[in-house]
Amino acid sequence: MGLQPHRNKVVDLAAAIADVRDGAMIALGGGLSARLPMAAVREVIRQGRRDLHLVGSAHSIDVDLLVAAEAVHRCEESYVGFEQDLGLAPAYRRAAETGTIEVAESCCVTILAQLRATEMGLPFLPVRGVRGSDIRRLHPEYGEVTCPFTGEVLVAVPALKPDVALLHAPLGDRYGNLHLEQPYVLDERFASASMRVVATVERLVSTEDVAASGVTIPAHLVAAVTEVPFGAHPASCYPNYAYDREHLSGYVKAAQSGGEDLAGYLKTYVYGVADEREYRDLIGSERLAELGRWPESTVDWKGLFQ
Amino acid sequence: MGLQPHRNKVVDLAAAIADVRDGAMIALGGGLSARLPMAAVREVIRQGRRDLHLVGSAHSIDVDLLVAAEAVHRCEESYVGFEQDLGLAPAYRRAAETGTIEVAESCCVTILAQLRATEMGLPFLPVRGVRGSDIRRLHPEYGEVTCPFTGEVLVAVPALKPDVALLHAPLGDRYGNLHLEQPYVLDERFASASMRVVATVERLVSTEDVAASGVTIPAHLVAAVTEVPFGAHPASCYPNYAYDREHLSGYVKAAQSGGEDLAGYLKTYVYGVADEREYRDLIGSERLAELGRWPESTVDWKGLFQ
Amino acid sequence: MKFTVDEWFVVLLARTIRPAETVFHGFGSPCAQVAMHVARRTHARDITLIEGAMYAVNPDPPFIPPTSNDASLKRGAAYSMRFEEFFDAAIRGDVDRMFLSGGQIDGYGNTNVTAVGPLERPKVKLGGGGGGCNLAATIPHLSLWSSRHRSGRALVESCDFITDMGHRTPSGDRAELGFTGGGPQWMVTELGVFDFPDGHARLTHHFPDVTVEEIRAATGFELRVAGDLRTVQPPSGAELSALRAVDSLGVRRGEFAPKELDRVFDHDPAVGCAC
Amino acid sequence: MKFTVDEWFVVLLARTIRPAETVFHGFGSPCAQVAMHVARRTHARDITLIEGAMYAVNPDPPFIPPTSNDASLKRGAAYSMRFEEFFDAAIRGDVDRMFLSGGQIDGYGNTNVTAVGPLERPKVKLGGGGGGCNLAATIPHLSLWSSRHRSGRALVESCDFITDMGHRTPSGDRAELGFTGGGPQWMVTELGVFDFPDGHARLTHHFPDVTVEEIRAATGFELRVAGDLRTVQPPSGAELSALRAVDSLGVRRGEFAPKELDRVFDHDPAVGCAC
Repeated sequence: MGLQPHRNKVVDLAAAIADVRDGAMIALGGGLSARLPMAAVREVIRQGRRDLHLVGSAHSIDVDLLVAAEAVHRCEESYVGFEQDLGLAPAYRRAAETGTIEVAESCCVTILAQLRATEMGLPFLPVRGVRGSDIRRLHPEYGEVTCPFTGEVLVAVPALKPDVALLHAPLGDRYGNLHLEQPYVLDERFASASMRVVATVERLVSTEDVAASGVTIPAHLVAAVTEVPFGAHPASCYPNYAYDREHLSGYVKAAQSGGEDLAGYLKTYVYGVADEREYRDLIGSERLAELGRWPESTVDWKGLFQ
Repeated sequence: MGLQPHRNKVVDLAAAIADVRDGAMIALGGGLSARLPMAAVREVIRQGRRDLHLVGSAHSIDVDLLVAAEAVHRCEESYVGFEQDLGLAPAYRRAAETGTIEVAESCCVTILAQLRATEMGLPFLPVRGVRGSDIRRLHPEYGEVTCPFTGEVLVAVPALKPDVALLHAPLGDRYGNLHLEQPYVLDERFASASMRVVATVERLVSTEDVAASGVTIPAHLVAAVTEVPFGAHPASCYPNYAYDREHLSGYVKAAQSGGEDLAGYLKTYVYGVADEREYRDLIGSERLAELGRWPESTVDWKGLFQ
Repeated sequence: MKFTVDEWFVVLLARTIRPAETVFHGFGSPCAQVAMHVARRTHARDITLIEGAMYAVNPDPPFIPPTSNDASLKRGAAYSMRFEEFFDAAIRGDVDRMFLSGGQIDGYGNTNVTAVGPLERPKVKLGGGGGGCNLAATIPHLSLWSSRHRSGRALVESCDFITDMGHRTPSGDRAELGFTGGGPQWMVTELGVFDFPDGHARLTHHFPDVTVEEIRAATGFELRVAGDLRTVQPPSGAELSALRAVDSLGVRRGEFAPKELDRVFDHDPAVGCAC
Repeated sequence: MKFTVDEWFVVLLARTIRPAETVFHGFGSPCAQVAMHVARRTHARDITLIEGAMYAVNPDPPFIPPTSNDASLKRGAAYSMRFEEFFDAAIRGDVDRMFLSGGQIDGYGNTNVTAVGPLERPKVKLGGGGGGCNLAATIPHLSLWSSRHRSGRALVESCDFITDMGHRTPSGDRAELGFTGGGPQWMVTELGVFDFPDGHARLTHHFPDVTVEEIRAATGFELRVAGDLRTVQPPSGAELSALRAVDSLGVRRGEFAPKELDRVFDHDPAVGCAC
């Protein structure tokens, strides 16, 4: 693998994503409604990728949209859905129920252990739970290992090394130093364990500015970086903007209805826009500004969720 | 174990150290010349502790002084010494050569794996190296484990759970939130893996002030906190002060000569002072101020090392 | 003082928390999330509250948003754990209690959040278990809940898929599986409260507007009933006002069937209460 | 332009680094530390330099202090790795080269930094190996050095204790031990330079003021000599000025016996050099 040398890694989004191959194992940064790499996801779909193997923890529209676009072969996430608020992930659910994707549902802790194994240069790591859970039936690849000290039998899980990690950050420099706000979710682990990290950032700034905010993921782990304002939309990217609940709700309705409605969403927001500038124009500067107005007052902030 | 409840944990140094028992396994924070918990070490000696089992990575006067005071039974560090500059650790060396301490020399990576095992709730972790090194002869407790996927045989090391971790930080609040500067060394790992964390801090400040600098070790891992200015002296505690090379050099000479010279050092700087206020008076406010003058200019900074 | 079933339900969940505990809820669990904040503002002020999916420690959110990792949920917290920091703490036993629910829950407290129907071709693909299949093994105490007990589909004879392990699965009991955690301790539903003596759910309290027979009819597993079955203790004024302050958006209400939300109660002025 | 043996030595160490590599030195290793900064300022500007014990990435220290974790060593670095972050990277093979030395080094490149004499009652207890006993197993390339070759006690027939593994130990060779790293690639001493064809040290260059016979006399293991043995290439002006700028305190000099520091060389004006 090797660390990435210190050099300018700025490319445009299309070029950054061009390295993603059909069949690749993809780690998606962020989680649930926060810091999902949506611009990268849209570009992956636009470029027509197929048979992807997704790995991660708890995700929502990023995974559902990739499934809706028939880009996914195997889904190894711990959760896919829109929480209590907007409910089950429609495209994921449909694909799982009709058998058009392989559901290798996993557990946050197991995925973490598998990434850590790669990060720590080990072929496997033991985990404490899993035994007794049917999750194990979904993973015939798991093994067992006996502790040489206590005699306990623990489940052994193999190291997981994604081909590409797609991460989104509020700030980055041209060398790939990234600043993130909590929750970091698995982004740091993905960055160390993946073959290649492709980052989109809200703003490209100087190294000094990233360092002043704090480098969360260092340049030597990042292969390519590209500036995409609102690149997490409709997920949040704090401190810049909250998530777009209205947009998500519209997506979920279209995806539930499926067929032409879902195709319509994909056509409008993915295939029908040449790039992310057009995407932002489509969402509209007024709406985007609204999502960034959360720090003004608790009333404004709360208003975004009503 | 359980996390520490959120409450005022400020005690004085004597009370904080009173929980350290003879025979305890002690983790010392910081490393080499940085952020050694010297005030705590001096208090441990003053309270007459015996048979301690020290674990950690690369250390210097903290370990050497504890050995000189005959407080140590077993030393499981990856290095004890004063680097190229001041050379071997005299008391440690003498005790090892005469067999008055048990030398269980270890490796940074192995100690890290053993602490991580505790931190991750596992009875063991595999490590990649160690085979072929005589370090293994010093650790009959190590085992082996076969990877169920690759068939590789790896060394298995048991979880290590120190009774007490003694950490020193530039800033802390009364709940035990600590801010550290890099290098953190093993402090974060010690904090999670130890039964009890006792912290000394240069300055007790508000939670807001610690949070503004960044909480490195959270209150829920810390059992007791006490304010001790220059509590790392003669080690450094940046951003407050650089290490006191002159003092260290004096210590090394006394320890090399041993006998009355070493006893004299202990008498003067440890037994002969009732507390750390007296210790600071002994070192002198002028010298202490000098060590804090490093940010004024590169010339000043460099001057401390000439 | 009037209150609705969702409020009472959340208060009952809050009461499963003991002082000084470290408590955690998974994402997408507004009732548990609100319950933790209610406990922290009433009977258990010294808990260590870990906000699910944000991993913020003891935050004071200005409101509970409808998503579990919005930045509002770390407001007032001096520290947010890293992902691995939280899971490590939980696996090593440092997180005392977790709240868990499921599309299906059986009498041993096993929960299914993965799929209803046969695994190969499920009738309903649920969202998935997050970290539950390891956390359920190691966390000392689990508080389960279901807000859909009356549907008859939530509390089942046996789960179609066991995502998170209760006291006993077909593979064995907790000791046989090598689990270090204690398993489900309480289960709160919109009909009543269960404990788990001998590792099986037992009804200890019922809501005053629900009969045991109604509960039995809605329960897929054999209903065991405590000898001293009582009605659930009403919420105190302090609990209700804490709840209303914490959850001003009412996100907890989303967990209930609309009809349940019509259940309104009143403190009986003739009966002493802690309000 | 005149230069001393410590300067030439450090330049030779620097030249073992290849462009674009990720390189690391252990603590208490001023010659290796200075060499890395010299390489980064001359022939290998794109390396990822990890400062030992500080784990700062590509810092520009205003000077090299005599201790390895002074804050001066992270100046100019946008990022310092956590302890575990560095060691993880090294164990998984992402750190291309490490510098290693030892009180004893044998012909296979095994090093002893633990104890001279019998383990139970050592004649000299050395400081210890830091992270070497795992790092030596996994890092692709090791650059060894000894500044005490002439003493006759440093390069030995066999180490009294093997702390860090070279190409072969009594327990087996690297393949047999399951090591993923490539082992020692170069060894620089104050007398000459060795490579490791077939896993055993072989003298490829000697300093111009030292004969092969002197080297043989100082070497405890069988001295193998390359067919095309040459004198070491002189330092360039750029290398010397980089070195002098980096190490203005002269910490590198502490590694040498005082007498060695009297060895002064001059660029032969008749011979072309890269300066």
